[in-house]
Amino acid sequence: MANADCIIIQGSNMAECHPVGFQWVTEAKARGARVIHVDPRFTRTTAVADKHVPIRAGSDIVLLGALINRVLSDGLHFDEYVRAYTNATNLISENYQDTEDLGGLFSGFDPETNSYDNSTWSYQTDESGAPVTDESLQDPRTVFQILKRHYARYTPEMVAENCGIKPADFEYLVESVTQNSGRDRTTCFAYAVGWTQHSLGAQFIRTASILQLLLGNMGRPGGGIMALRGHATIQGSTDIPTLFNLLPGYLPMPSAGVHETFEEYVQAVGTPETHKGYWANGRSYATNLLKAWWGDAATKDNDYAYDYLPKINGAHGTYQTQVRMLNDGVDGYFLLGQNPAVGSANGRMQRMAMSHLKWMVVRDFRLIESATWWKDGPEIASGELKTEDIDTEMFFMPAANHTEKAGTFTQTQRLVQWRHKAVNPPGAAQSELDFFFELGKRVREKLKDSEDPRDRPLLDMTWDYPIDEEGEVDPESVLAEINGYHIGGEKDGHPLENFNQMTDDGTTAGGCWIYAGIYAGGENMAARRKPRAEQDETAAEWAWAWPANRRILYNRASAAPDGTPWSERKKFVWWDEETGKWTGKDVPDFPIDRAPSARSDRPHGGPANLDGDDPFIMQADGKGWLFAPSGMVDGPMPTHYEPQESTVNNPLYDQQSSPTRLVMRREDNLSAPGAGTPGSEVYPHVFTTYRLTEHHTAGGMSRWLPYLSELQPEMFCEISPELAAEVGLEPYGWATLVSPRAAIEARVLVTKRMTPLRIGGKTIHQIGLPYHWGVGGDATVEGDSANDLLGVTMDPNVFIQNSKYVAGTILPGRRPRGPELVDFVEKYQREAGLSPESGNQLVTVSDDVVAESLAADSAASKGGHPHRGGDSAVGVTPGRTFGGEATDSGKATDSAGSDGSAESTDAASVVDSADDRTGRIDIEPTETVNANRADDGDPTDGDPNRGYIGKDAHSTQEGNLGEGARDSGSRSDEAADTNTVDNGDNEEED
Amino acid sequence: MSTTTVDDNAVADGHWHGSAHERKGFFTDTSICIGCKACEVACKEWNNNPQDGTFELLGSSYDNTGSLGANTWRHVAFVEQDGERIEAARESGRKLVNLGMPSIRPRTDESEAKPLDGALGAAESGSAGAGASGGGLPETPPMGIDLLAPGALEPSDPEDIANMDTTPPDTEDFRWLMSSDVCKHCTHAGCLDVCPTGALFRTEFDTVVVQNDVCNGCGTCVAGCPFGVIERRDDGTINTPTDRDDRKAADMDVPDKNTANKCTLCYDRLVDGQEPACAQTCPTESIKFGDHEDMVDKAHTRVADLHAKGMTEARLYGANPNDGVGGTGSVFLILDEPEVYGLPPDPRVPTKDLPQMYASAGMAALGMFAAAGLAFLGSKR
Amino acid sequence: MVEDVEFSSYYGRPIVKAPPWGDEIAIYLFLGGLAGGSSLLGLGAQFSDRPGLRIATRLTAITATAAGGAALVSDLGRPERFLNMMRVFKVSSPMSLGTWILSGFGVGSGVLTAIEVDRLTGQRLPLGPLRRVLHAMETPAALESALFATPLAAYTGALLGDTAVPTWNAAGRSGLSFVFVSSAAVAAGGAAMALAPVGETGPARLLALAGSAGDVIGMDQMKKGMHPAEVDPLEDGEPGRKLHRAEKLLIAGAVGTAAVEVGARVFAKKVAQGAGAGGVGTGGAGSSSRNWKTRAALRALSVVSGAALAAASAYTRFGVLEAGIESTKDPRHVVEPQRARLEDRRARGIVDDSITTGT
Amino acid sequence: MARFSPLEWPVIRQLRSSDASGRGESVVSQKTRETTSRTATADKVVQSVCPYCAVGCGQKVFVKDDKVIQIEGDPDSPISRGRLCPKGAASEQLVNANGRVTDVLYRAPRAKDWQKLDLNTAIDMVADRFIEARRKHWEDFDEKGHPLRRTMGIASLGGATIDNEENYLAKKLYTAAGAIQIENQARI
Repeated sequence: MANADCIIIQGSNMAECHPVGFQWVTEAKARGARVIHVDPRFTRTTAVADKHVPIRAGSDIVLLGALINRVLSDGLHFDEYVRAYTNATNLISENYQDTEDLGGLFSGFDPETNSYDNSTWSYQTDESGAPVTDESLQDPRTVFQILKRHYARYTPEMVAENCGIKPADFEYLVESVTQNSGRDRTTCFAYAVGWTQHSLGAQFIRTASILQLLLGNMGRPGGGIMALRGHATIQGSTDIPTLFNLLPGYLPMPSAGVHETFEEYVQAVGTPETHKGYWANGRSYATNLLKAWWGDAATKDNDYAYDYLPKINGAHGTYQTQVRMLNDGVDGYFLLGQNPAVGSANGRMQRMAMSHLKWMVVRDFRLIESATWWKDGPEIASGELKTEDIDTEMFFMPAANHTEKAGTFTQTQRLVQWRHKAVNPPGAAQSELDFFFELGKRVREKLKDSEDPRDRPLLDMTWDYPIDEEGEVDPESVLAEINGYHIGGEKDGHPLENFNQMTDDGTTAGGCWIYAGIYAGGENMAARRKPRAEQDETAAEWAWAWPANRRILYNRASAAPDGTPWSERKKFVWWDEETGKWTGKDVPDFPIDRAPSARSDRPHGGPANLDGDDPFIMQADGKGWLFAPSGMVDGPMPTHYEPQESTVNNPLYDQQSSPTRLVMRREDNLSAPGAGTPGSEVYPHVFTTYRLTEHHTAGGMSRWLPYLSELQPEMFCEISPELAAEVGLEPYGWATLVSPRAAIEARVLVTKRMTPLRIGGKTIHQIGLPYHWGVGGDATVEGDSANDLLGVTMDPNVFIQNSKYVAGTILPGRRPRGPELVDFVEKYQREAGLSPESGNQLVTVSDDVVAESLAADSAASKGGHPHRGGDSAVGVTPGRTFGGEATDSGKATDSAGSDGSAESTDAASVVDSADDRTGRIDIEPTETVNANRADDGDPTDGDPNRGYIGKDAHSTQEGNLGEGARDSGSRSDEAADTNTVDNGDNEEED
Repeated sequence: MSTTTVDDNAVADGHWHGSAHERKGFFTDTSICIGCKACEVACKEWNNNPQDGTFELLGSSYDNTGSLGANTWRHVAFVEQDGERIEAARESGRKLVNLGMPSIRPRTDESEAKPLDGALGAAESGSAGAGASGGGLPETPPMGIDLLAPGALEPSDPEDIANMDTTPPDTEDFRWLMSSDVCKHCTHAGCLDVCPTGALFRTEFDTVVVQNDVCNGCGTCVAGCPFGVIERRDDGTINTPTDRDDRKAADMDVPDKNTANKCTLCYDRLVDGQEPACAQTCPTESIKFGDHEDMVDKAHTRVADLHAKGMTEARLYGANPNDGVGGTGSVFLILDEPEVYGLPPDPRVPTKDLPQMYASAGMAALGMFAAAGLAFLGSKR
Repeated sequence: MVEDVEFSSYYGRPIVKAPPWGDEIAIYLFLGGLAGGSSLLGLGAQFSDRPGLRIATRLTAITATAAGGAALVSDLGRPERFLNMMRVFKVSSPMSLGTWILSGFGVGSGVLTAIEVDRLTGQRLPLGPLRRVLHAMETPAALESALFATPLAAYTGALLGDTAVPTWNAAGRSGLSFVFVSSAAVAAGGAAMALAPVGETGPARLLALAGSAGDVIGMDQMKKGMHPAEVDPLEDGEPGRKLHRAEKLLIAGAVGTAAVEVGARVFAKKVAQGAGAGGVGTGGAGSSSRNWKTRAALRALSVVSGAALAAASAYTRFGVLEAGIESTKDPRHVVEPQRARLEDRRARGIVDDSITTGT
Repeated sequence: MARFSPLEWPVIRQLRSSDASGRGESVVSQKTRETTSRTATADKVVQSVCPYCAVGCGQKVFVKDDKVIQIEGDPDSPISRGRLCPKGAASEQLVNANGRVTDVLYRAPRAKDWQKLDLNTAIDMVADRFIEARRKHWEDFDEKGHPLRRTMGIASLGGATIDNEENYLAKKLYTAAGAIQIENQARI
């Protein structure tokens, strides 16, 4: 990042949320880079940027699309790069229809399920299954031409109209990114939850990646797209996930009816017959996990105890679980260092759900709001709940902090760092490790005489971790299990060196294959701390990065197709003729001896068949994807839809909002009616939530600390002077903010940092709300929680809620107290005439259009495309993954809810598959695993290099190239030198 | 270029013989400050300073600690400005550039140091420099340019600067200034001069530090500081009274109560060869720490860079050894007039006037004596 | 002419801080002056053989010294460490010098007090052979304490002046010491008038009158030397009210003093005439009663005038102290004078001494 | 302070040294002379990682008498180069500030307040409830007869400061128990 010539920070408040990471931006700026901040608010990031471009929340695709349009129409793209390294030349199926043709729908939309069948989005292939290309780029079915048409209406005028960005500012952006891209220069994008917390989150990132590919900024120093995540080991908690749809190492949770048998499961994960690259060893990874968990009980004969794994059948995400709780379908709830009463959307729903539980365990340092909601929560104050009526049993268990336990965090760049233990936890405090170990021990003890086959998995589980002199579980022993070890033979018990040593015959076990090697040779690699001064910039001997300690991704693209650097200035990795090897400032992320001119006659077959100019090595075709034939559930190209509660009409399409977004129709999750609908004027303003430097998420680790609390002591809202004048708000006085769900109060910061925007002929006021405060009795500072205002509507790809665009209104003074507060909120709801249906109409185009879209789909299917949800079970392909069954199972999940309408059930199924994709992001790549950047932001991941592009490879391979020869033998190659096949761009330190 | 160390150890008040240390100081470059306040926290955390205030918004943008004081030794100011003010700042900066370099006049203070060197020594000559008499001033070349100074060869005519081929920074209509303030560790330190107990002393690093085991809390130093930095740690500075019952002060231990407190430039870290906590933590290196001379050099280079980019609003604060406090150990690059950040525009160490005040007090005393004498003589009985 | 400075500040917050000095310090300023002046009167009284005046002033001096010292100590953040004031001798610190002055003064004053007490108690102090030594020290002690007396009265001007508090600093540069010694003279004269017989307090009255004149003139001159923004706190608000009250009391007291002085002189002349005409004791009952009444009236007027003067002095000290503290609250008092002097220097071609530099 | 010695009286030291003005070394107290940083006298330093955001800044944790006495940036880290943001800089307070709860607290159904509970008892109670909830909401098959082998009675939401090892163990236990409603911060 420090090498960039231009940095566009959009959807991120980097300086505030990642101050230490921002040092690289400061450095780039000192070297002369231009820094532009595109954001609804003027933030501390903006303060040190060269330029602020205020934008209406949720309109990012219009802006980025307009940049794409300008680049394409003026021929400003990096032609050589685009031709060589992207799929611009590929022809797309004749059946494909664009949103431009269908009023906002792509072809393949099924109104029954509100999801797409993506078979019409695929490549045209010749008889051999190889994709058809047009090197001239002139064929109207080329990706290049489709892209051009798709974005043709994304004009500067549209940007002014919909984003509220002045034409001059747009021109400045165009100039900045185009002049700072090319052979000599690179531009970098940085984003965070500002993009992901939208119902279009994943597509925002896609749009940027298309732009970056067109400009040739991928895989090159100072280029790329950087995801900024918010939590210490958010990466780790998807790698070794506590997520409903994943097992460690991005192995999917098996789905009922889809992965009935181990064989079916393994097929879905990957076999040499269906995959190239490391996923071909899916059987090994799965076997190793099962062996690691069930040890001797996992045998070849019982399919390594595959049956022990529970099966999912739909979405079991936190918001679905919430609904289940509200319907008394859940008894117990563990909160581990998490404060959903404040930190989750629609906080009231969260707290009400807790009141339906039988028991709850809160493990934290302090009495967070999620631990005290039953005695001093907002619903107690409003009289909606009474302490003496709440049956929930509460356990507060003090947790050990990061100095009181050893273990690893995986930071945003997949770097796994070991923390040494400094002191013992005080009092009854203990680590999660000890707690879960002890809990498991007791549960097993209590069940030890059970004959019930249901209890076998618990009793057969390997649970014999060594205890140290303090009576604590040795975390290194767990790390060793994660790493994996040999079973039997002379190496019995020895740690695996890497995941290539994993076998599928039960002679090795390993808990998370991508972490294999972290304990190689019995050394805790994550604990390595060679000072940076004693090693080069890559700092390969500082901790350990998965996979196989690779740190830099995709850098083959930093050289021209012929292997020479694009320019002296941006020299990074290049082909050395003399030695016949790739070399450079970094470990080449490519088969080390694959000459630039090398060509394979096969479209598949592993890295051995990569062409010498296929830099995006985890893509099936080695190309960067401008058009995504699969992988995204809501369209092959990003297209602009208005946010859920937008008060603005979609200027591009009749289809107002994303037809595939996930809505939750409930009385306690009402939505504003939407643009143009009566009642929408009741909630005219836009709330957008964010974080401050001084606090950490829901405040559990900051609002109890005097040093941080004094810096930002009170909940506030940021409003423009214009809005203050209009509503009559006093600077630093009080305001009440009302959304369709709740009303909160906040102090008023009237500031020119907030800019009213002229959108569609009317003025849109955006109101900024930090979300760190909560109501409770224990924190050093408390205040109303912004998240209470939010409704739950989700991105269909990754299931992240939209918190960056909330409709609401503001008035002077403090909010009512007690029961009056409920009446107050309801008064507004009545005035707006809200019902669970409000704003939740998914399809807003005519039936004819829908029919046409659906017809395209069937035509395509008739056309005999082999691919339809190719590896369905894992859910790489969207929409139809679970087909009708999913709908059913979704009902099983949700129908308990009184308002578990068909729509939301369907949505859930989509979510599910999308979610699987989330995990799949990382399973796709053929050669190696690319980073999943799931984070509070976006499980789909951020860096398109790793995320999008990577994740699609798999299904493409199957769907479009899948019939090609599959040479499992080529695997030996890949296995030989892990360093040669690395993934993706990323010299950003952040 | 820096003339602050011309005299072997008369750099500042107080002497350390055989001190092996260079003068240490900060250069705080506010143009790259992101207002994260890590410096405030790291400082408090290291020095175990109590939180102050009442956990209420102070009504000053994102600044809720208000100012430097007994507990807050690093303070980040937040200033929101509109286009008009930006233009004014740019203009005033432009004027400042045209005043030329400060280091032309031969140094008059230290080179003529009296037995009571330092502030008092400087006082005699300094008071002349302050223009009280206007007559016997040392020659001051008008609009001089020091060719050795960075930026000296840059055009100094405002027109020329305006016409320089630079890309003017954008963000014309609004800006948000952030600046981390700290004790200036003055060359002539008012607090140090007036301290009656010797609790304040000049360290071997030429910084100014309070010895909390000596200080008896007389408070004179508080009045002696032209920058409003040092303060006595009293109830009022720890828990300001509040009338809102939802705000309560934190339960914290309060060390060194009722004594004067201020930035020590992490004296206890310096003695062990460590960097001050604020400088170490600063994510963007807005706070730089090092030998004072280097810091001043860096500051000059940086301001020249910014001017070359058309940011004429950039200026240095405290880098002039001829100023009223003999230059400060903590040098700042700021983007507007000092008072915008709560800094005095023309601070003078009060001791500079002390000889004159003593003289006047002496005359007054004699007068009183004479008056008393005359009273007796005139009142025969 | 200094151009009108557009004033900007950081949310109107103070730039310099007021010292944590309460009323104790104002009291000390007053008592220090009172002690110093009284000591001078005591010295004169000793040499001019005015025992009543001598005793009154000496006891006043020691009382004021002790009370002043106590006030000073009680205002410390850590009073138990008051002895640390004697750790160093710092010329640059008026507070340090003041401590040594006060101590030096206290020594002489203490000895003199002991002598007076011994006398008043009819030499009943258990001193033994030391009594002779003690009494032999009367003159040296009186001289010693007188030597510190005027510095004691005067240094407080430098004490307040040697600060960054705008009004004090400007005042200190413009003759605050003159105001303070005048005020000390007023206080000491007033106190003596109130405590000693009218017949012996002629010098006190003259000193008080001189002090009053000095106070008025000095204050006026001082303000003229200050920037308007530095003067304001002396005239506005509570400190301004106190100073106005001080002025009124001062004038009233001075008039009264003048009246007493005139009355005393007339009365003395009359008594002298009466004595010359009818000899001692022949004034008759009527005359003697009238004399007594006159004497009582003079005495009463003397006490009232003296008290007014002392109060005037106290109000002056409170007023000046509080005006300074007030001047720190609004940054205007800091910025405007500083801007003005900076611009003034620049206008005169001195451009090399600004803390803000363009390069 | 050491015993008073006349020669140590700063006034005398002023005269004896060249620091006649009493503003330098002559006024230094014994305590000041002995100044040292608390990090220099720490019993041990361990290398750690900041628990707040995902940048992964290196921290050095200084320990004395089994208590954390200072946490600061680790200059050796290639990621953070010794810097910390305000939250990272406050982590010593996160560890040591008053108000941290170190007892297990229990609130019975309908109770108005917490009561203290012994850790051992608490884990045992949780284990009982875990087993019960698991049984009560167990699902063997879906409506089409596909095996589910899971329980819907238990849900979990984890933060993203849970170590990989901890997540691993938690996921292992939950999965073996058939609990699937397991989520974390990554999706919030």
